[in-house]
Amino acid sequence: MTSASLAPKTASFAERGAAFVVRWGFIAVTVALIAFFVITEPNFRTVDNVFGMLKFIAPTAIAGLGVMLAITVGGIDLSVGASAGFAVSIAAWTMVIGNQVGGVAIGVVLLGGLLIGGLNAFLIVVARIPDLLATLATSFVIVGLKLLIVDGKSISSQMSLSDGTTAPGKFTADYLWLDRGSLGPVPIPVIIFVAITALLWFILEHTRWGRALYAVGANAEAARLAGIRVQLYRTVAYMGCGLLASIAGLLLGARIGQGDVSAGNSLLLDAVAVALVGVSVLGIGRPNAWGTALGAILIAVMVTGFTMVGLPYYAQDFGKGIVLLIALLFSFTFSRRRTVVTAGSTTSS
Amino acid sequence: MTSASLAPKTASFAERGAAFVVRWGFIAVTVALIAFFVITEPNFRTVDNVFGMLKFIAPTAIAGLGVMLAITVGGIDLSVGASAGFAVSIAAWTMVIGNQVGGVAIGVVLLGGLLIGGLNAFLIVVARIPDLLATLATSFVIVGLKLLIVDGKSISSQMSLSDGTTAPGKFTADYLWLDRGSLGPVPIPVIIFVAITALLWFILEHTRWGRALYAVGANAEAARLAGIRVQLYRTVAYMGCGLLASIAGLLLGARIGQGDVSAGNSLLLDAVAVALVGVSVLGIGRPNAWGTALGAILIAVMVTGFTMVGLPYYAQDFGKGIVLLIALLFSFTFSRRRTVVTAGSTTSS
Amino acid sequence: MIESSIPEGDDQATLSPVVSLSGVSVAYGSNVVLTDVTLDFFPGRITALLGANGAGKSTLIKALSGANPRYSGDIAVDGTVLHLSSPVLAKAHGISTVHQKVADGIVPGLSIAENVVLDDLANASRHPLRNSKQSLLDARAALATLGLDWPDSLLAQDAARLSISDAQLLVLARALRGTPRLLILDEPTSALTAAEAERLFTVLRALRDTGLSIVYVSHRFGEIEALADRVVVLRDGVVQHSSERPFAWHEILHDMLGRATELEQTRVDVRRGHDVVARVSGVPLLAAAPRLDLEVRTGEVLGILGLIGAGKTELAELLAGLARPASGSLSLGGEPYAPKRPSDALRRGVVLVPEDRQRQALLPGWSVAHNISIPFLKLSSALGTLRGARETARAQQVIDSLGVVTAGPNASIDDLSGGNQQKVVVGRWLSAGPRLALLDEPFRGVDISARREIGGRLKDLVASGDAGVVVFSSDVDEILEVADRIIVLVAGVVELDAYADETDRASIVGAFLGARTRDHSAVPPEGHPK
Amino acid sequence: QSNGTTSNASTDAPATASAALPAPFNGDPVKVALVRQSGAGDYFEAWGAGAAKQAKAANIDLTVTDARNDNAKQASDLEQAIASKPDAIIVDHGQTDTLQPLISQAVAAKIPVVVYDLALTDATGVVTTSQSDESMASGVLDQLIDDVGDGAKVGYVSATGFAALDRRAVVWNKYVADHKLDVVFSTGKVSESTATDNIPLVDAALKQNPDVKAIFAPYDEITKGVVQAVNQNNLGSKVKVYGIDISNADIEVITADGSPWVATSATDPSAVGAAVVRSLALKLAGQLDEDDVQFPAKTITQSFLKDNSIDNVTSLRENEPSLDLADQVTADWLPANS
Ligand SMILES: Nc1ncnc2c1ncn2[C@@H]1O[C@H](COP(=O)(O)OP(=O)(O)OP(=O)(O)O)[C@@H](O)[C@H]1O
Ligand SMILES: Nc1ncnc2c1ncn2[C@@H]1O[C@H](COP(=O)(O)OP(=O)(O)OP(=O)(O)O)[C@@H](O)[C@H]1O
Ligand SMILES: [Mg+2]
Ligand SMILES: [Mg+2]
Repeated sequence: MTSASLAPKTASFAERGAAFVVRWGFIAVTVALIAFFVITEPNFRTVDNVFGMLKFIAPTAIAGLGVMLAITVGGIDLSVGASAGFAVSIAAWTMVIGNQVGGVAIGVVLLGGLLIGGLNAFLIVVARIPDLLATLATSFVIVGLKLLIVDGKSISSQMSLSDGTTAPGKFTADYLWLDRGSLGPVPIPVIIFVAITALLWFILEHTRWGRALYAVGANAEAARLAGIRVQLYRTVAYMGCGLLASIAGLLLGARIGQGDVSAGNSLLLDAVAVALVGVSVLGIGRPNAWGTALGAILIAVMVTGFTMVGLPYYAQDFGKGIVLLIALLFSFTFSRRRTVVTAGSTTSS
Repeated sequence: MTSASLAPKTASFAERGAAFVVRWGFIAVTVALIAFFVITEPNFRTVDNVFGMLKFIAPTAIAGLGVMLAITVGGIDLSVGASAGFAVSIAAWTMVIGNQVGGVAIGVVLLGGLLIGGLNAFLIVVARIPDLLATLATSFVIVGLKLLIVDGKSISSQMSLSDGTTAPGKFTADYLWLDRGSLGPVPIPVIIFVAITALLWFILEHTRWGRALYAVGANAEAARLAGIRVQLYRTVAYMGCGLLASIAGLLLGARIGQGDVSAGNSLLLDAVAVALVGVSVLGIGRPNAWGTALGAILIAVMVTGFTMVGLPYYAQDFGKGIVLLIALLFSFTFSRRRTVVTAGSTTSS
Repeated sequence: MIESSIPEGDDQATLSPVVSLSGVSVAYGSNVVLTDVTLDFFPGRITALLGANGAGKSTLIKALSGANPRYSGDIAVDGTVLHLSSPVLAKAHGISTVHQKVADGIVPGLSIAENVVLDDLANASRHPLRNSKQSLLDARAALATLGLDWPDSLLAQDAARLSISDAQLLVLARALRGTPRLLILDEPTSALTAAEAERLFTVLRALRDTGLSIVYVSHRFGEIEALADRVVVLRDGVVQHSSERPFAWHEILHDMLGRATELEQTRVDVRRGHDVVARVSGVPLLAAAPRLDLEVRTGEVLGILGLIGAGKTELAELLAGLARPASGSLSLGGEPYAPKRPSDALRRGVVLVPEDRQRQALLPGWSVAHNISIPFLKLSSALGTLRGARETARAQQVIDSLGVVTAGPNASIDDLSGGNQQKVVVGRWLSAGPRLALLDEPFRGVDISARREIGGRLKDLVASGDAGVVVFSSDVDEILEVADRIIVLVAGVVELDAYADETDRASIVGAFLGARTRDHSAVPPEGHPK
Repeated sequence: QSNGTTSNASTDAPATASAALPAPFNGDPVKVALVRQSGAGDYFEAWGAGAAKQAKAANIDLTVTDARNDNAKQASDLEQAIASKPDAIIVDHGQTDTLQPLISQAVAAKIPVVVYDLALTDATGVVTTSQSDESMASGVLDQLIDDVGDGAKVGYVSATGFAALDRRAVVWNKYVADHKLDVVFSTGKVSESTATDNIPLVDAALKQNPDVKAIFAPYDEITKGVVQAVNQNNLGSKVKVYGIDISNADIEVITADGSPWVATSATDPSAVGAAVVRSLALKLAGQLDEDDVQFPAKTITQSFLKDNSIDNVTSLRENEPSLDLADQVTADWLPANS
């Protein structure tokens, strides 16, 4: 006997309409914006511009995917900006002062990202500090550490060191290829961005590890009782986040071509926004990779399109906020059901 | 028929020790730091310096108290930085361009703060957009709006306007008194800070309205069934937060003495940190006014002390992070029970 | 201590226990809630674990299932002592558990099918790639063991949408997957109706006959009489009693509560109400249901009985201002009554004990006193300022009148056992002397003496004169015990409305199942053992 | 050409050009991408306004991107600008290593490039313009030495990692060494709210060293914070503050009663922005003689402002016409217009 209550009912017209709006509203806003810019701005519709936008947003999107991982296990990571900045300085330090090739720098940076993720995981999982607080504190520590390492200076080739000599190394071509290279017409950052999105989508949606991550985020106690190694999955998620943030940093570093101390500073808010928007896009109601990518693309479209239209940066902020709000209205206000993902809490666990 | 076995037993030594650490650990860290600076830095212990520190941290603390209000009803507000900045520009605009006296400017600013809080409340309570997202979007909109109003410029007296005339007004003395005035030896911002803290403490701890706010944050559904007007309380909390952010902005504006466009930008992270730290301080495990104030004071002590010791700003970030971590370790890691406060979610409600 | 491990038949004497506990103790902080428990669980036997609220049943189960590794003493599986440090480990040794809190078993956001096969996510031997077709098949197979045939379109829905009873069925189905050797069920029927419970029993008996050892916790003695081979009684964390069939219920009750209690109370005091306190006129309860008319009178306890989905909660919520009638009207004390929200209802003296205490009533992390005072903040304050003494006094009164087992008004609500939390919730709502008290499944997880205490309070309330009380339940025995007047609700329609002494169990059950006569297996078990 | 460019600064009148526009300005608007890296603050705002105004007067369609302290974004912006094939590109501030490869790429694509305040390692084919940080810093520092003498106790408030500040720091270190200045504290930061965030730092430093004689804060946003901190400690009469850059808001602070800010070194940012655009225009018209243009800075003292009752940038320009750059990089068809 099925409890009659749960027999699926045929949805009313209004209900289906609402579901449609929830599912496609955000996409519709994005498409409408794109259409507008395509019509008004001839330069917008060039292939170059499309790849340019995707390339520009790749680091934000990748860091956003990291935040998404943390949200998946019911947490959040406010240290992605700091981690990306750290990656930039460390890559520069390794190549310019350590005089190593790009491959070594990449290895060091990725290792650093894993370590930062591990530190976050330790603080959250073992020391039971709530994610918001732990990652906030880590981000202060990492930024401070980075600046201590480089004495607050941007590292560039030919810089004079404190012992009076000139830095021996430089950003090597293999490293810079991360930004400047391309496969056919497709720039490397775009390939990395799409590949990571697809990979994460596959893992989250199509493997049991992905499901387990979701389960940990949605009900950690149920997951624990079902035998899922909750602590392990949370650790993996934060380390994954650290890794992705450092990849974002690698791309930023290759683009900037020097160990800019301010790199990564502006990444955090956008990365978090993108991951949160990802939750609401497509009516899925839980963190997901393509949603996050779409959120990033919307930002890129707005920044580029608004610039072409000639809006000053502050009008862009305004426009960004308004478009974000409209998209959110579509996703939430017309949604019949509640989404159930919690991102970030002061709950120690 | 209460079974005798459940009569409260004397807690074990270890248990009492842990409870003690949780309750006083954070305070101990603060006191230890203060003691260190008092001993090493003669100038640290002057009355002037004490008031100087409190005065400097007052805007951050007040914005933090606003965030605390949002956390109390189970949400968060990421727009406090933007609101404070908005307040600075609007106050300047009213006095310098609108040629009004400070009293009018204060009124306009407070009204603006309430409106922003009302907008947040509308988006969260009525349009059901999750708090993190809604307030993020609002903050983009407000920053953009502010810059549009002032054309991206800082407003100062005697500035030339676009019609070729010179701005008629200036920051009036009554407004500047907000920063420069004092009652006896106590600067006005310190009085406002302490008064607001005490008021919020009293409301939250000792009135039924405060209890209801906490209930909304602890279990909104249960609160609603207990006859609490959940929507109303959430609205009030966000409006209160907007009001406090605008008060923080008033103080910032009076301190700078101009409509500095960049004011408020760096307030957000500190305000959020302070409010979150407030949850953990004193082992209370829920947002509270004195805890928030204490968190703010710890930041002030660190910034001032570290500067006196001669640390460059980047080493200060590092120190800030480390001290924060230590304090958090004391509050959470040794705590027997979970704190249950949720700050911000992607859950629409 | 009573020797507890003598198997009944000779053939079983040679069997060795699947799991044996010796000297197991558990303490929360310095509060020892389980003392030196020694027990054996034999294959092919159903052990009923009884005990008053807070006796330590769930605590024992948490230790047995690996959910709480902080126990002392030895737990041996097949004679080998091991430390059950995690649920995975327990499961690997064939210990499968359904915990008391259903919410701890459901992952919202995953589909119902995925929730049924949740354990597979942790199963390293499974292929890492998801196979949703296989999951669906597995889920269907698992649900089929309970006779549930939920359509695929339902299985694809978000599990968050399941009602508490469906969710309970889901976790049961999950626990029965694979081949457990010890199956532990902590109050599995408290959210089920009799029909579903009976189907569960059929399954359990079949499983027992295959040699499975089962531990069963319940506050319903009828079920235990129908099911158990052995009864173990815990009191204050100590094993007080262990006996085989036939059960000496007087002794069991005595050992459970520490005093003599009658199992069955004969109703001699069925009251007749006088004035109509609330009236429902022409209100459809469910979308397709006809309009309903109904009166609640002062001076009598009205029991509304119905299966899951009958519209009980809808009715309670209408009266409490949580929902608004689609058509028709309500009146209270002769005046029109159209509450917009719970606060309106509360102001008019209408209170609701909701069906899901965790989600709808409790404020986690708060003290007992603060949990109790929350609807009455105005009464606990002067000029808006809270008076702690008033709150404590009210809480103490609730604790005393319902016998809540707790360290005191300042104890955290989280530290109370499930039944005691329920008592706090009921006590909260009755403490203000309501005009109309609505209690939706108020006896969920409540032990027999607490049930009597709550029932007694309800009778006191109506005896005082001008208050009306409505109890909503899907359990015939609960209703028979507490209600003066009984209404049977089926799919939003009143099938029977009679005073308790003018009808009998058989006609109630008949009306109860009126709409489902084809479902013969759904006859609830006899209420009380003889 | 000094026919009142200052007075029409505030009107929207078209360029008072006395000659017809030469090619390529005589047809469709010339498309120019302005790729900026500006921090928050009035300097950048005024610079941009000046550039926009001059561009309009010269029939230039200016597309502006602003990376706002995000160097990676500036790289993207420049990349996208090159991809959009404009008639010319102006790059305003930025990091050498970041932009050099992209600028070379633009040059290779035959897009004329003008850079402002950006040091290039390979400036072939690029017009470089700058307001000389060295001359700005040494201007105020000369004043500082005049006022307090060698060996005085001084404080330094600045940050590292920002190109212009690093260049000013080089000059500062030289003066410290040459004049045996006693640097008793050295603090400061650049943040999203630079002015506000420096107040507590300087406040603490002053509590520690109330006997300091002068403070050098080579960035006006920082200088404002320093002034507040000095006032807050009632040291206005004892400590002198030296800054760099000027804006309406700065003038208000400098001329306030008892202000410790005694000297600043400045160009008029809007005049500079306009002059950079003019450099580009002349280059495109083939009339630019020199590929390295420097805009001189003036040291402005508090007493100069007070004596002349100057209370905003407009009146400053009237009193100090050289700030207008009215005779720099101009032509008959291209008068200064900021
Ligand atoms: N959120 C919901 N979504 C879909 N159906 C719902 C929802 N809430 C209630 N229902 C359905 O509405 C009908 C009436 O439910 P109601 O809770 O009133 O029944 P009930 O008799 O109280 O049953 P129960 O014993 O489960 O409390 C049921 O079929 C129920 O499943
Ligand atoms: N996390 C905890 N911290 C402190 N005390 C606890 C905790 N959990 C349970 N207790 C206490 O342990 C005792 C036993 O609780 P338990 O949940 O085992 O009771 P139970 O027999 O299952 O009762 P019920 O029939 O009400 O479910 C109770 O007194 C309860 O207050
Ligand atoms: Mg229990
Ligand atoms: Mg119900």
